[in-house]
Amino acid sequence: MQDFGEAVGMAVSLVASGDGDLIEIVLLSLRVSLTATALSCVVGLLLGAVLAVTRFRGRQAVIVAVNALMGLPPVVVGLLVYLHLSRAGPLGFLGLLYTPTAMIIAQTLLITPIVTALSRQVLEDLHSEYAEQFRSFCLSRGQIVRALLWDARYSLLTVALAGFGRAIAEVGAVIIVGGNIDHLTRVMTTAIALETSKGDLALALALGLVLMAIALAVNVVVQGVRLTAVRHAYA
Amino acid sequence: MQDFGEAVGMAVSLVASGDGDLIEIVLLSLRVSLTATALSCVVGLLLGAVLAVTRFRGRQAVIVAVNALMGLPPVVVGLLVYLHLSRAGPLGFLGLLYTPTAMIIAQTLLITPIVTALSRQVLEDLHSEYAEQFRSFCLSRGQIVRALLWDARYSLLTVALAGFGRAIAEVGAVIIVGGNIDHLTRVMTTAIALETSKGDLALALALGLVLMAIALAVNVVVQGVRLTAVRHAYA
Amino acid sequence: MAAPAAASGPSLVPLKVRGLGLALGGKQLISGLDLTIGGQGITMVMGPNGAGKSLLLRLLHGLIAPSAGRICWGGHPMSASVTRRQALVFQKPVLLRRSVAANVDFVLRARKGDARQRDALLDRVGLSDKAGQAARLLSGGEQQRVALARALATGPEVLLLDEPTASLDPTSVHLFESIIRDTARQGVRVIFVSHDVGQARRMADDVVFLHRGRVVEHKPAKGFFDQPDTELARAHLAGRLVM
Amino acid sequence: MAAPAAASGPSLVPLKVRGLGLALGGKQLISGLDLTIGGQGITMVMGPNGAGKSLLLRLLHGLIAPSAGRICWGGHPMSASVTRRQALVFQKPVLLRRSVAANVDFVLRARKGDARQRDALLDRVGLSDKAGQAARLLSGGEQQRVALARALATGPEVLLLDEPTASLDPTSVHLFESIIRDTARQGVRVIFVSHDVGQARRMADDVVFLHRGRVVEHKPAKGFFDQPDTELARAHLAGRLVM
Amino acid sequence: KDGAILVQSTTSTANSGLYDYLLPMFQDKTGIRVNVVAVGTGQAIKNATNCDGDVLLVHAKPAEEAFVAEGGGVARTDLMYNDFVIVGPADDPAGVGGMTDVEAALDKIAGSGALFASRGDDSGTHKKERALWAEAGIDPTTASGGWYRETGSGMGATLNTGIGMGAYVMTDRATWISFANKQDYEIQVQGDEDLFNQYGVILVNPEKCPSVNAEGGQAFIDWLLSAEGQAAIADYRVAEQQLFFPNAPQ
Ligand SMILES: Nc1ncnc2c1ncn2[C@@H]1O[C@H](COP(=O)(O)OP(=O)(O)OP(=O)(O)O)[C@@H](O)[C@H]1O
Ligand SMILES: Nc1ncnc2c1ncn2[C@@H]1O[C@H](COP(=O)(O)OP(=O)(O)OP(=O)(O)O)[C@@H](O)[C@H]1O
Ligand SMILES: [Mg+2]
Ligand SMILES: [Mg+2]
Repeated sequence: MQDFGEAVGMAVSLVASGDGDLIEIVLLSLRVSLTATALSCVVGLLLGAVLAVTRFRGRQAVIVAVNALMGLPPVVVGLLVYLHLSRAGPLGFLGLLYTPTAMIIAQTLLITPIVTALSRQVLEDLHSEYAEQFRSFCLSRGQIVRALLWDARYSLLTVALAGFGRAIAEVGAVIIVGGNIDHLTRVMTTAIALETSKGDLALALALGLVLMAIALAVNVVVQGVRLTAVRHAYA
Repeated sequence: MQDFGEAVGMAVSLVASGDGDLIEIVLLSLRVSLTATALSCVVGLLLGAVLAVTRFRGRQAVIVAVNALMGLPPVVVGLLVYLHLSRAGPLGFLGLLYTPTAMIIAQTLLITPIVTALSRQVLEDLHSEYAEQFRSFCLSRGQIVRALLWDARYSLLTVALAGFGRAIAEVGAVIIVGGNIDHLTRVMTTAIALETSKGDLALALALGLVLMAIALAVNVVVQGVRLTAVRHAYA
Repeated sequence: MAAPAAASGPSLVPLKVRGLGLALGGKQLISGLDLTIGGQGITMVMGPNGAGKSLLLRLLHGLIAPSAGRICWGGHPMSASVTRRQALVFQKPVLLRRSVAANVDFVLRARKGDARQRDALLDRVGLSDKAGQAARLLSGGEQQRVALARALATGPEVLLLDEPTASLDPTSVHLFESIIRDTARQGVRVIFVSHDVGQARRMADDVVFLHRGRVVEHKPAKGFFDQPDTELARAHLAGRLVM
Repeated sequence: MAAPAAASGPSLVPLKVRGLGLALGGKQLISGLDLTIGGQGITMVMGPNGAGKSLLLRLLHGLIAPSAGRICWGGHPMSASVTRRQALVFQKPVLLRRSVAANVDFVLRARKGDARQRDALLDRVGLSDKAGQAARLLSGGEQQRVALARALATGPEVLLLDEPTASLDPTSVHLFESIIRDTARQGVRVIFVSHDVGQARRMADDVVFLHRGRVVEHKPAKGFFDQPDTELARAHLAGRLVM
Repeated sequence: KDGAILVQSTTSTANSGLYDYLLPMFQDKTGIRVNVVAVGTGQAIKNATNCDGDVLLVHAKPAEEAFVAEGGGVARTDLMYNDFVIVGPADDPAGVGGMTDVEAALDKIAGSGALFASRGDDSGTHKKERALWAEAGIDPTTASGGWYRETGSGMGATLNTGIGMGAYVMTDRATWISFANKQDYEIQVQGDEDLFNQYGVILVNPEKCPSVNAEGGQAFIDWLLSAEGQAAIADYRVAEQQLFFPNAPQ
């Protein structure tokens, strides 16, 4: 357990030192995970909203499938992306393997089902209140989706944060498609995995604390935006 | 990409063969992740409900912290549990390291923040409708929490499924505290990681498909229960 | 105010309802309901709580599908395009989580109405000074005003009103009644659910009396109030209808 | 029915409100409101939409804290234990996502009431045959019945009613009025918001007339209706109060 | 990024810090950037088979030769070696401390009931360990889950696990020396010729994989095998100990 005290001290001095390598890794982590979160919000919120408002045969099956896909293992996603992007794979000519783009693709695939499933639930709950009024207004499906997304935006922020949390904490997919290459595709989680395998548990933990600090910072910013917006908003 | 076709065939024959080792691994995965999900629901739903209904100084900070903890990296959780349970650690005398119990502990720690953060949001949305009526009834905090949990139970199922998804897909924490020991602590995700590191991508993918089938089965059961219950329930 | 979009095709009246039935949750809530509403004016729908008045409006507006029978508006079977030419003010207003103005704008935009109508509409229902306020924080009566303003914003040919003045103060009740009378005079067919016998006497051209999901009486107003055909209607008007 | 829990301490009346003010969202919604309500009976609160009637009931019930002034119930400052001895029927009923029976049971259990009262309560508000139905699928009037049943289930010493008969049919209005009169006769102090002048005349012992967050008049009923002191009240009763 | 080469490597070489020492020298000299993907031996070979890399640097001679034979690589060359050791807790429950006959030591561990943590991941190290058990005439897999614990993980993870449960672990010396979580562990068995650990280097076949940067890859291999590269390998030290011993054919 002395490792833990050591780790805290180390985390503080790591951050204080402003070490260039660490900054590079932190920025890449943020870039990859924020981009993946943004992309999966674009797709997932839309899909979630469409699932929430449409009724079609097999809808329950789709919902179950999306819920189940929240349990998609990162390693499996990593492998699937690897097989596509590998030189031997169908998209190998793009040369994307072992690049941040590949990591973004993998994380996007991983968290889109999470954003979809959770936003579907949130929007369906809201829609149960609005549905008849919307039908009375004869809104198109697009108008309904837009109205729901807008009126549920504060609750959906929590959904987006869940997606971001999964992305920033994830290691299994990015290490397969990114390769944890120093100065190229090393992110916080792969660096932590590396230090762990080197047996440097204190440094691994210190990096973990730094990662948590980053996640916290992102959440503080989001919450700040939310609170500022709510102050001008309508219950 | 031929690996993928190969993987599907392999997954089918793996399941069909009823291989004893596979069954052992599947059952352990289910046992660990379902137990962790159950435990984190007990804690997380309660915490989420309390956060949703109480107003105290620093509440916003706690909410931000819980949201940020959704980004807790599994490896970090694994390391923390490892440091506590290792022979040199404060709880080393319990001899829990490299047992399923250790894995349950790690996964519970990992997903409790997810269940807490998401259920907080769901319950807060519901509470915004009920709050004044409940205050008029002079309900105790416990009564409010119980009523909210009950009335939001169908939405909370999705939250629990998100927690389960994270648990069943997770590898970083269980491999550190469980050790991926054959016939002892090997679960689906650590087996997948192993086959991946062996370069047997087809087998790894096949195991991934089996894992997805299990997640799907759990979701089907849950959805079945939900639909049956809704049929007798009150909008 | 949006004038009725009379140009959008042949008239929606007369309304013909034949053998209408509705079963929900295993209960037969409406059965064998026949109704013909033609011409112009205001039809009052009255009847005890749970008679099926709100369900009938939902059916007439195409929000729920009947389990039996047919609804024809001016010869058109119920369809999305019929719904589009109507507006329904719900018994419980469902307001968006936005400002009062945004609630009206939302409808104007969705229906490609003239955005400049908003201020006139809010003024007409007496909400000019609340335009910027969160709609869901309004008082009960103010929320009903928003709901009426939104309904008028769609420029309907048929206006379905479900107890739209239940939470209004006496002055506003008069205001609403005159708005609705004006609207009817401009050719909009109004079907109006109310428990207020005085209001019904003031407003109705004809009255439909519903009981347990059936039309018990349908008469011109004068005849209904002065000489109801049935003991049920008589008891209802007198406030001594025993369930 | 739960008899008022008179044993639970000294009476909550008289109610004394002094200098009450409420500002929300940067707006002064209630200001300098003084009010004294003593003895027994039914006090009607009247006034135009947005006057602050519902906010006043919330303040008197302790659901929102005033930004100025004091509220004293029988000498007790506003507190949770005062709230507990009151019941408020909200203008918009908030029903749990449960059956009608479960909604009443919930309150009985929460307040340690006698579980056997449920059927009697439902019977009294005319909902016996709907006990098993999902409360939120009820008609508007039926939902108001549930809300009243729940309020009675708490056995209050003070009953605050916010337009509880707005969605009721004429027969049920009479039923509710007699229930409320009975309750008042048993010693429960009733404060009743209504827009229905006829109802106010039938029920009120005294009338509080609110306008823009101020008490403009507070008089015994007879005096108020026959000879209001202010032009505002006169205009309101006549339905020609211009905002 | 252009001109950079990608090396598929085992974790043991990467975790030892060898690349952090060698690569800057190489880049200074040639201007070629080297990116390293460190994975299990099997995964490294699989990745190279899929053309996802220019150079393969692992330690599993039979698998490497098969890879070349199947046309995946141009040629395999010995690069360097180190040796395996068996580490165990200081109290040495099996009493193997100081032994130099590895088969005898394994026999003793098996007989003592003390725990033994195996990588169980089919890596070069694992293959070596299995061969040693076979020579000792023991099939430990019958005790899998008992005293024989197959962690199915990389070297570092297996060390963490083994140390966590007080088990003996066979590891390459380089990983052990640079491993930070030793706790009370010590090398118990070393020095047997059978514990020899040979590393090889292979250029991925540009005929099979047109995307291969053959020029850069060959330059890297040539440098490693050159007198300068070999000297650099010999110079790399952790805790004042040499980790790898160059033995490229001159
Ligand atoms: N989805 C449903 N499932 C079961 N019963 C329903 C459903 N919707 C409505 N009901 C029942 O149908 C009956 C008619 O409801 P409706 O809302 O039309 O009454 P109403 O005439 O508008 O009454 P009110 O005057 O109280 O508004 C009620 O008794 C109600 O409980
Ligand atoms: N949280 C709030 N923020 C801003 N304004 C509010 C808030 N709550 C209420 N109001 C405003 O306060 C005024 C009084 O509201 P209240 O609900 O007390 O009216 P009321 O007298 O009950 O009217 P009604 O007869 O329509 O029910 C209204 O104009 C309303 O818009
Ligand atoms: Mg109705
Ligand atoms: Mg009100």
